[in-house]
Amino acid sequence: MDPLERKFTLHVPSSTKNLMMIREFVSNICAQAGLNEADTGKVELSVDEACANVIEHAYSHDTSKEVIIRATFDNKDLRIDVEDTGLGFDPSSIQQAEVERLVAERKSGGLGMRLITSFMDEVRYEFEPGQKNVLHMMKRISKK
Amino acid sequence: MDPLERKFTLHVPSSTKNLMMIREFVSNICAQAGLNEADTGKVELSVDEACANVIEHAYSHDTSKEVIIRATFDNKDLRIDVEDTGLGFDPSSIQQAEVERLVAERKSGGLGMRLITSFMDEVRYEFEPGQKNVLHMMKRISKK
Amino acid sequence: MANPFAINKEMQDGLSIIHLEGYLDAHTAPQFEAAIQLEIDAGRFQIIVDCAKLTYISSAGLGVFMTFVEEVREQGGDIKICGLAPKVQQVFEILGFSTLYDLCADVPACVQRFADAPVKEF
Amino acid sequence: MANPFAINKEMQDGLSIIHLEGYLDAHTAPQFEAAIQLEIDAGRFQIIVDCAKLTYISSAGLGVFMTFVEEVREQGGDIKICGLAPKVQQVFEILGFSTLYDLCADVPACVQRFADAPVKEF
Ligand SMILES: Nc1ncnc2c1ncn2[C@@H]1O[C@H](COP(=O)(O)OP(=O)(O)O)[C@@H](O)[C@H]1O
Ligand SMILES: Nc1ncnc2c1ncn2[C@@H]1O[C@H](COP(=O)(O)OP(=O)(O)O)[C@@H](O)[C@H]1O
Repeated sequence: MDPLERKFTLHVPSSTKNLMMIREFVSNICAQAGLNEADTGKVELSVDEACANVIEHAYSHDTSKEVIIRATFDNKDLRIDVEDTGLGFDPSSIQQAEVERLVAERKSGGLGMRLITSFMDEVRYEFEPGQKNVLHMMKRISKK
Repeated sequence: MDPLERKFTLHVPSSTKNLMMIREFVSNICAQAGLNEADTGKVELSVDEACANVIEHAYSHDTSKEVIIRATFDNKDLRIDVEDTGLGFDPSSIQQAEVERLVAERKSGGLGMRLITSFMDEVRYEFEPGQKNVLHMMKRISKK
Repeated sequence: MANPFAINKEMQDGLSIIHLEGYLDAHTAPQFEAAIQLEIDAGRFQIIVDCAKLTYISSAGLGVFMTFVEEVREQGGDIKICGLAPKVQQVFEILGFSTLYDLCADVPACVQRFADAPVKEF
Repeated sequence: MANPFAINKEMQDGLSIIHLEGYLDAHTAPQFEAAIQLEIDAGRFQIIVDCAKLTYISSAGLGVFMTFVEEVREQGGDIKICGLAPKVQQVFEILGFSTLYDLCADVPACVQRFADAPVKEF
């Protein structure tokens, strides 16, 4: 392992109860990676959204399933992967509806992925339905 | 998996920097397990001591190594295991010196295991030097 | 452990004021949803959501605002929001919520806004 | 993130007062150790450690008290401790530190204790 690279992994049952602990895990890592407060907030929220999606969409709140979060950083980038073994989804099929339209249709969804892509510097989704789906997120570490 | 059993795992680089994040991980789990504040403090401290020992004694502050903490609980017990792949130690060989003697000898060590055994309801150490050493700790969940 | 979530409600001159505190995420959003539903079921459509003590919001929390806003506006009411901390405000803005909702400084400003523009026009 | 660690020092009538704040664990104990070492190197052996804002202590922090107490006592000084929160106090007691150290309510009580018994007898 690159001496400057640090690896962290968290496995928790698939329940929204664990979102707070996931955010604390992320914020500790951001602090160590040297992210400023604003960027820490963005990464925390992005990981929360990714994990909430796994809990809801991949596992339909089945708490016997596990959400896995992997983080690494060096002095340039912080990378966080959120992993599930659910059916996955095709990100290109997600409509980027206007918030106005969602409101008119009384839909509340579709905001999470938008926040993630706004807040992270790179977002990539790899899926093998039923095997392993991973949302890769990267944030550059800007010098404070 | 028993529907009432919850499993959590945390892997972090072997550095004292991560003790705070380990304590936050533990305190979140204690809250979910329904431990009261006093017992939460005891479990937090015990896991901190166990991990500080791994960082110092098993890995001599080599941050490329990993500390692994596994926790499970049901409605009776909370179990936390701290795992390392260092050389291990023979717990029966640890002298239970009086604090007065340690002070007279200007030694500062030997307190951690004492705190763990005072604060947890069960402590068991399994070692296979260089392979896998696990300190198993159990706290009964007393109704608040 | 970090600040959990709490909801407090009060009435003021026929307006429902809902004070949020702590973390509004996918875990706590259902509580917030139930609180708003209660107002609507009671026929109270003028709702102020005071976020002064809200330290965190994720899309699940924002979704609650989206779910109900059309319904209350059809009834001549509105959901007006105040007290957003900068970190929370940023999330509202990224998603375009600042054009969809009246975001006010504090509760009195929301009360005034209800007097001036009962339903937000956009 | 939770409250980190801070040390503040002041002098009062020749006594060194070290205020600890936040978390004293294996990560932060070396800072505390360095602070005490500084006093000893300067020939100041009457040390009050004020733990009023200390929220957590592990054995690494307790070890610092143990490392230095004999040395300062040999020099006619002492380390006296005050302001322990119940959770922190419990750790001191389990390890028998309450017979080894003067644990006082607050800084004035430590000052008084230095007047009455410069070195703890036990
Ligand atoms: N981990 C996942 N597994 C399966 N489907 C997912 C996953 N993450 C996102 N999705 C799909 O992408 C859609 C958009 O996600 P998002 O923007 O977060 O909005 P929301 O979760 O509110 O619907 C979801 O409705 C879901 O269909
Ligand atoms: N994970 C571990 N690997 C190797 N040795 C250990 C480990 N944990 C504890 N030990 C041994 O047990 C001794 C007692 O530990 P402890 O009571 O925590 O005191 P301290 O760590 O301050 O010496 C240590 O000094 C060390 O020799």
